[in-house]
Amino acid sequence: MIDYRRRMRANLAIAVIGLVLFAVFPLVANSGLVFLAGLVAVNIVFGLSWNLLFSGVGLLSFGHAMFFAGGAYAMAVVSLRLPDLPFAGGLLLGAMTGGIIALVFGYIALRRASGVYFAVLTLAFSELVHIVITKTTFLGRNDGLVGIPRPVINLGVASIDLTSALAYYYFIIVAMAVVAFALWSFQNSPAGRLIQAIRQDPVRTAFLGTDVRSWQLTAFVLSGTIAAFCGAVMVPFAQIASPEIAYWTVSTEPILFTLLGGAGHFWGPAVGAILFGAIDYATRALYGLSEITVGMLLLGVVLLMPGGLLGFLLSRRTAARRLTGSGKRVPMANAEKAT
Amino acid sequence: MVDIGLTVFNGLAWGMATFLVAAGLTLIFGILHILNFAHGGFFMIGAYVAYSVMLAFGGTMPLWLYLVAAIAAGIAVGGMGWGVDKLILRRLRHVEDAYSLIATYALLLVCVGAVQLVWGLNYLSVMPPPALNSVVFLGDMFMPTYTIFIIACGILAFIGLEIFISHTEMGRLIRVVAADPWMAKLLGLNVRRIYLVTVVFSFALAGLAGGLLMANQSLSPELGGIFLLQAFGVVIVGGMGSIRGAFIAAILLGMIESFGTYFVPQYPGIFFLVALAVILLIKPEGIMGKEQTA
Amino acid sequence: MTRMMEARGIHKSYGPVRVLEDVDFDLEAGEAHVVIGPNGAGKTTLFRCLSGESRIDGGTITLAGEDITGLAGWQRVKRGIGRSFQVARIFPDMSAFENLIVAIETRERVDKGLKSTFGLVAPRAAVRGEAEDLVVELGLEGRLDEPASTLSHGDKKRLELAMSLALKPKLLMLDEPTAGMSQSDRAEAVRLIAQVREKYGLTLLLTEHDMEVVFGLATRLTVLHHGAIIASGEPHKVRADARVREVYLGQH
Amino acid sequence: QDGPITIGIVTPLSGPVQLIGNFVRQGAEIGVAHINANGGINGRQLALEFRDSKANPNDASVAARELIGSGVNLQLGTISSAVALAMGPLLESEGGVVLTSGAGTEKLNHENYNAHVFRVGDSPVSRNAGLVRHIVQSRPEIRKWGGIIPDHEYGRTTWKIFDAAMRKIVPELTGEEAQIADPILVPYGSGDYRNYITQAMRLDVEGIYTSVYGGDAVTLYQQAKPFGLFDKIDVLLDSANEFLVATAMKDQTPAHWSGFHWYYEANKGNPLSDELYAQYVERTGNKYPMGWAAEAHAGIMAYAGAIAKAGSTETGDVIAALKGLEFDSATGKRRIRAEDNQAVKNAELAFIEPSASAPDGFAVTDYVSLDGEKVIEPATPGQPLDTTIL
Amino acid sequence: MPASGRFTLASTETLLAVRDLNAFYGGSHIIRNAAFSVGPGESVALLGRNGAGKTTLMKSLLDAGPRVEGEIMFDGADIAGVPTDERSRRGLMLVPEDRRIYPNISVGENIELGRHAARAGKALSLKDIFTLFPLIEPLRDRAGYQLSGGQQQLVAVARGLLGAPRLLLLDEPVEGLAPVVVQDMARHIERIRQTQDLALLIAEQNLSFARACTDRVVLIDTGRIVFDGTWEDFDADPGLKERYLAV
Ligand SMILES: Nc1ncnc2c1ncn2[C@@H]1O[C@H](COP(=O)(O)OP(=O)(O)OP(=O)(O)O)[C@@H](O)[C@H]1O
Ligand SMILES: Nc1ncnc2c1ncn2[C@@H]1O[C@H](COP(=O)(O)OP(=O)(O)OP(=O)(O)O)[C@@H](O)[C@H]1O
Ligand SMILES: CC(C)C[C@H](N)C(=O)O
Ligand SMILES: [Mg+2]
Ligand SMILES: [Mg+2]
Repeated sequence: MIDYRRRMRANLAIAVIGLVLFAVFPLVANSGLVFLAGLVAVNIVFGLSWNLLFSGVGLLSFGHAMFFAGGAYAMAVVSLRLPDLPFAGGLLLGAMTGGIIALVFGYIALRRASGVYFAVLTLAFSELVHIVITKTTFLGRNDGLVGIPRPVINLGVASIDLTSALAYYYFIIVAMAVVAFALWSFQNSPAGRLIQAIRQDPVRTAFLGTDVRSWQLTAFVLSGTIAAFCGAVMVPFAQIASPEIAYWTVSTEPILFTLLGGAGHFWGPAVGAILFGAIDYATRALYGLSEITVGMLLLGVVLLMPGGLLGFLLSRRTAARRLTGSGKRVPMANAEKAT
Repeated sequence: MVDIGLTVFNGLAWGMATFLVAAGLTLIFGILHILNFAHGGFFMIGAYVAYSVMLAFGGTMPLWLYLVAAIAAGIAVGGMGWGVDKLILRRLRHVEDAYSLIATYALLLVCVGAVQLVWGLNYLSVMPPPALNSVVFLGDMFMPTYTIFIIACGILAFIGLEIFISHTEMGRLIRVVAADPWMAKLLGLNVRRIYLVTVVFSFALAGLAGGLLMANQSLSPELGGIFLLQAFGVVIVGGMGSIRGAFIAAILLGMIESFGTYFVPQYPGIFFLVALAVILLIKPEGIMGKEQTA
Repeated sequence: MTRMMEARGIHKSYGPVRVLEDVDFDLEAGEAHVVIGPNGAGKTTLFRCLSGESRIDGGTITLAGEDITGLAGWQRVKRGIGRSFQVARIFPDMSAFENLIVAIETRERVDKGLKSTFGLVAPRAAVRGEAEDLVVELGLEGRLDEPASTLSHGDKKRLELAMSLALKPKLLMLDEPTAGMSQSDRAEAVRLIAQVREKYGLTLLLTEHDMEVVFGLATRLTVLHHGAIIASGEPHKVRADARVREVYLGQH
Repeated sequence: QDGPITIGIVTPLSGPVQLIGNFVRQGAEIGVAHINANGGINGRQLALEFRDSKANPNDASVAARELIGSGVNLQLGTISSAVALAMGPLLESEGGVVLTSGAGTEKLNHENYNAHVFRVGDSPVSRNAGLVRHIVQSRPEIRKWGGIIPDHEYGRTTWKIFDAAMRKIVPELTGEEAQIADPILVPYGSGDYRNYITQAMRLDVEGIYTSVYGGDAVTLYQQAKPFGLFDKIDVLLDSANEFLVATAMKDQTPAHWSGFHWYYEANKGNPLSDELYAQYVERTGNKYPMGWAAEAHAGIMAYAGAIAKAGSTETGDVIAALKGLEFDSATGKRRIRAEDNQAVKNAELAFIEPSASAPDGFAVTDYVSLDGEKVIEPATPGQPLDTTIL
Repeated sequence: MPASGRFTLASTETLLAVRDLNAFYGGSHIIRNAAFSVGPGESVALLGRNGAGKTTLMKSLLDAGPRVEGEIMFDGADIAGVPTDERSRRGLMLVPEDRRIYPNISVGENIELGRHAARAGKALSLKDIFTLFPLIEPLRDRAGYQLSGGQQQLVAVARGLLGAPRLLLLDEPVEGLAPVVVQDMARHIERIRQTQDLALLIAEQNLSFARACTDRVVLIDTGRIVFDGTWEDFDADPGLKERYLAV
């Protein structure tokens, strides 16, 4: 039988080890690399937030960029125009922006759509957000908002100065480790199991007495909030918010992280984000060849390790259920959805 | 009046150009259930191949040569589809759909890289053949003949595909395999071959579209991405794998986009997206969702 | 007897196909009501309409006096309806044990609200204990930790039944609960269903094609044919009905 | 310290303007080869480190930070306005310098002036007001103008200057008012400009100004041609495409004036220009190098001059040395104004026409080089551009 | 009793002969060293409790799911390595337990699909099918998704028959069917056996039905074949039923 305690300790250990590795990184790497590592840390949680939807509740979002950008722009605007607001307030506002975007669009999209239609709807919403950003003078139109300051956190008795890139880096990795572990705990709590159940069979879940749609919406909002939090945390680090972070190619990033690392494992997106960061760094000077190299690498990973890196390393049990008779049953007389 | 006419005309042009790209995409989507990102890449390769064929004939181009070049591109890209199926898609049949999606995205990157290596970075431009390089006037309305040609190609492609899918044995088998490949195998159908035929056909359509549209816009390694989102939109709004749906969706979205730009030019592209969302909300399974596969 | 459920004038069509036409159907508290009828008669459809999986095109449904016509399936479950499906529905990638945990936790949330939803990572001991009891009760020991998708047909049905029981429903609706079971398993299943009915004081609504099961359980029998009720009453009386023998029972 | 001095090139190496980034790359490499062949700077060789900016501020700033973090504080290669504007605050906080190789926003040396960012190419005012002045002089009869403008910083800058310059210069030279229609704003990266072209067809104008660039420009020109847009108007002004459109469209190219960073024919006889041209053709086989190559080349020359002058590669020293620096380039002597980090350089314009006899189907049939000192606006760092002074 | 004791090497009399058959789902070993045979025109019942491996064994014969090792001789040829569709076309047809009717084409079209597995000139006509299964005729133009479970089962069997297979594998053909239909089905199968040159392997839980349609019994338990013999032999040993079919 499953030993839940051991599981919890093991995953807490993973979060802590990850934190420690990121923490010692500045000792061995130059500040340029440390900067990239900070972005990778943000990407890890960004990927995890996406996978909360994908492997969690079974929704394929192709619009996560809108949350990330929502959080980032909220933070950027707050930092530039309301310099007196405490930093935590900015983070909160940023995260909430993502939550609200998710609530509004999720409410509409989840009303009826599912599967790839849901994916394309989110893609469309995300492009909408992108266009709105590029047309809004307040948000810097196509050119973005630059020169975003890093905070000094005032705790009354003491203050924490995060204005240096290194200090802020440490803030990032701690924040990300905490969020990551919280997310793990959520996904392994009763609510997480419920969400998992919805992914596997929404009709069954409904007939256990669950309002499937509102739980899907809950997961969507949670995912959007966390993704936006990532954006909000990233902005003072990079000190810029530009519309590219709302472009659809950014939405493919958490997908890539997740699939590279392995969607079937909670930490898959984390592994993927690190791997992707490494690939990106290794190919940074391959001008003219970057597309073909990244493309080939990705293709190689997907073909050779269809369960992602973690899936490949951890289990050989990813049985191909698709074409076996007893796998996916073709739904027969249930053309109607659960009401 | 003239404005309205022109806006309709431009909307049709947008729609049919997009439909030409989306047709092959719909086919693969219907049977393999993946949105093939690489489709845009192969569309682009088709355009470049046609360009090279044309150059090989000296560059000045009568209409027939333009068509030959487009067909050659279709054949060449269809051949690439054969390779892609053998090397990549076939291996992805047992993995989750999302992985296939990423594989095709990776393939798109490879296409872009390959185009850069083979044809370089320079923007290329092809002018329509002389026979299509004029303007037709309908009263005050001016319609470039090349644009009329594109619209005609779109309509012909639709009719051809519709006949293929609904009225040929192969078309019916494709629909059956799309719905349940496992059972199809048990019923003695050579599922692999049907997949291969579909993939090759879909790629050939991409190549052909590239060839026909090579004079529609500049050629650059970015071309692959330009039509991709709108083609996705058309496929989805049309409904899972439905050619008829894609055709209607292309016209509908083309009109919406065109009138949108006419009335509110500041927000290009936004009407397409809003329309996409609204249509999917009213009909989540797409215009022809029910008809779908098998 | 008090009335558990009352359906009046139910109409249901799928597009042009009219499946249920003006069906009146009552369910008394505590009875074991079995609906039989030829394939395609509309039993599953009636099930769906009563459980809230399908919207009805006309008619009203009340549960213990409350009008539930407009309620969605999950809302009806909250009011005490549990059901199984003709093709067993379980969570394929979870272990059989987790399937039960999810069911029990869902019930707890319905009872106690969100506070049992968040927080704790591991299921509470009481939840686990309950799941273990159910496992034993339904004879599901053995393959508990493997993905439920690898269970055989019959075991999936058993698991689904266990999940429905975990909800502690007032009314349990089972669509062909023993289909796909071997004959001896069937006898066992009848015993089990009878036992839980006793234990939880359940009202049962079943469809079934196996006559041993039907007559082993039914306190009332209703026969559906072409979407209309052609006979209803005590089992032995219905059994004797010539029309029923002709369209359904054959030599049984 | 006698290892090579590394200069970081952050420029588009992929995506829609990769072609332009590629000119930057070639120009910088040729410049470095030139310096190194002549003994380097104070005995030290120059080396280059490339990063892809993807032509957007987000990726560019990541690359710039990463480079500075690994010790490469001297950078060049910015060609997009949005990127150039983002670089200022970043380099100021991280401690670096960037020389842009063609970013065309006027804010760079006015409203958003930042000491860490230099423009070694012509100022947008020099270029566009110069273009206007030249056209009004040569075609004084043309009054009615319209514009097709990309909807972003570069488009807005160019239109603002064009519009103001026309409204000022036309009355000045002809005594009559210019009639300028609202610009048609177009999106970028679109495969279909027909609706905008239809709008343009409706305008009652004699001349059209456009600052759409790259593949979009080719698509726009190509789709506009069958509509007869170019037959309808008398003059077509293009702010910056140089040979981009012409090499794509060949004999189908509509006749037009284009602004140039560097037109090699106009600089024949200048040894740096001749060398740059010869080297470029040798390396790529392409006979039409475009001005971004010369701007990157000039960036290298400027760094070489500044480092030699300062005797240091420290950010502060190099900035100080760049201010007021005079250096030689493929377009002749340039001077960087100390006040606003803007180079004073000639504005070059060329008239490109289809030509049946030319091997590539087009030819330059006219060109002018406007004296930089005369066409440049006064330095007003930190202030918005005052368009009344044009 | 050791199953192999009854095994006779493939001769002209055996249509299907299986030896040392092992089948796996991922890491789990489901079928272990199975050996049995089916003669031409013979009808064999495959019995076993839930999860015994009946379905897996049938899928193994067609290489349609589990990973398979071992020898399968069909119609005198070793078919290891022959793809599933080719096996179907050689006359080995499976009607799966979940029926798999195509939801969006008509019943008639569904049945017609069976023709792809027909050997040259051997297929039945739709008319033949309607004579065999009169219940289907009125459903002919309905879409697959409009059928009830029992109707689907009939259509699936009909579809399997259309191509006139040499060996028809029926996986629980009467599951969920009304008693009258079960009796009908038994009669149908009897009729089919008399009119068509065809052998049957029927996995069943319903003993009386199995008895009515078959000549011989193969008993399977946790992946092993534990009995292979006639119904008389089976009845002669009441322990078998007790041990292998009870809970
Ligand atoms: N796709 C699968 N992956 C892993 N294990 C499987 C899979 N399908 C079946 N099994 C396992 O293989 C064993 C045999 O199952 P099978 O379905 O063949 O039994 P069966 O005799 O047909 O049972 P039933 O009468 O219930 O249909 C069971 O233990 C089952 O759990
Ligand atoms: N989704 C659907 N769309 C259209 N028609 C349907 C649908 N589901 C069922 N039907 C039709 O409704 C009728 C009743 O089907 P239902 O499944 O309720 O029968 P049933 O009595 O449960 O039969 P069985 O005993 O075979 O399970 C059948 O004729 C069937 O064809
Ligand atoms: C390529 C150039 C025309 C880019 C332009 N100079 C800009 O500032 O964006
Ligand atoms: Mg039923
Ligand atoms: Mg079975």
